[in-house]
Amino acid sequence: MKILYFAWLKTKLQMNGETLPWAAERPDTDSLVTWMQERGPAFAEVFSDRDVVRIAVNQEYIIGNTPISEGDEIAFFPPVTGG
Amino acid sequence: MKILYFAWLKTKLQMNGETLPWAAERPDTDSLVTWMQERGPAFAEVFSDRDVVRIAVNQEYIIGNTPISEGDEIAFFPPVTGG
Amino acid sequence: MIRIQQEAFDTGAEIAEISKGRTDIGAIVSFTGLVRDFNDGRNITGLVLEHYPGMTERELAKIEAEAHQRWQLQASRIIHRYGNLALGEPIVLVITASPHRQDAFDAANFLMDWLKTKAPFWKSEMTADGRTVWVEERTSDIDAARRWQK
Amino acid sequence: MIRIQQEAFDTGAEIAEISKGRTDIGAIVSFTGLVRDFNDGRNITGLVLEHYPGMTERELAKIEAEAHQRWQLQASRIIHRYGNLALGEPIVLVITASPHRQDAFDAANFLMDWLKTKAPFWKSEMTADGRTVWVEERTSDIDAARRWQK
Repeated sequence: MKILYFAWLKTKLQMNGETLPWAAERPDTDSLVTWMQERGPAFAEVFSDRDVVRIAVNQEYIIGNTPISEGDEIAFFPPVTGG
Repeated sequence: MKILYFAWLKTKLQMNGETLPWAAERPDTDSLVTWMQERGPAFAEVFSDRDVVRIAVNQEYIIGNTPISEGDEIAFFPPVTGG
Repeated sequence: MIRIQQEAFDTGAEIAEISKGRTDIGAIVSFTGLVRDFNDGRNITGLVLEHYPGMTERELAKIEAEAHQRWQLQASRIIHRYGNLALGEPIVLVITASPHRQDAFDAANFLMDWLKTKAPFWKSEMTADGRTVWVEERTSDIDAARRWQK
Repeated sequence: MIRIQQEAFDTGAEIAEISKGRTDIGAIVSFTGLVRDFNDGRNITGLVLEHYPGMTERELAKIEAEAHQRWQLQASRIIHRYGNLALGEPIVLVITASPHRQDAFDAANFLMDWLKTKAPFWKSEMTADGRTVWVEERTSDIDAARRWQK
């Protein structure tokens, strides 16, 4: 799975993204976020407030828990501020 | 008094405007309109429907009857259609 | 700023001029009205716009001042043409500049609605069959202007 | 039409292009968003805009399609920049063309409101004291976008 981070998530995690293998312990976006929260201090901080982290799966916003599979592109980012 | 006609009033009356002396029998806009209505067939037609004739005195819209005096500029025109 | 003129104008040049050398403007909205070939079921070949010189300037100045009172505007521009206008040519231009996007949008919308019902311009259309038809007032324009009554 | 680009754009040229050679357009509304020197109480010296390539195009295309479904539009254009932007430079451009003025106004207003809350762009501001600050979401933008919910 391709993971992407944008804006201050990227700054705080000090990476644009990473490749993660699909794993049975994180079959959907909710479990992936929980896994992220337990990954270390920087991740814990970034993912501490679920309300400020938006998620897109394959470049589409998701609302609620969504299954993920190998080959998906999963992006985490704060509320958008363009325009 | 300077009298001005615009748009289809001008076309129907075949003039841009005229100069009328102030007269005691038409001391305000209402009496001026009544006087116009009795002036001949073209005027009678143009001023027959008071609702479609707008009046400006000295380049300001007037609502309701307004006194007029020598030196005033009185304009008659249909609802505006610019923009 | 108000301009009443016979010659065509360039929307882009007017927008560029309003923001030139400034870094305090956040939003610019422009409205350009054009002569179109079809109106109220008639094929049009051109327009003639008549106006009331003197009163036009006064009314547009009042409308512009009202917009500056209602919204936070840093600049505005109203340009309206008169005379003979060919198909596709611009008739009217309204530009508003503001630190806030909704102020710029609302003020431009308001300026057009008030201008449509208050500025002393009259359109006549040349129709495809060679007639000249005075354009009639639209109820929708009156309703649009009424929205802004306080 | 959608464009996402690093280089500046010319609002006037884009407006001219939309109506070029056409005589069926009655109204063109444009919105230009500019980098301004002051925001939320901070003095700004410039902006950096980050975006999500791929998703940005998809979201803007959806937003544009939605506008064409809701209003009678003959043409539209959305241009959004990314990268480093200097004070006074344009950030975003929305243009709508319609036979009817209110359709052009409403569609442009809608496009900006939805773009503000849906298009994956993130602004960071360079402040006068040398810091880089990620811009925070505005409640007013969320409320503005909510107006258009059916």
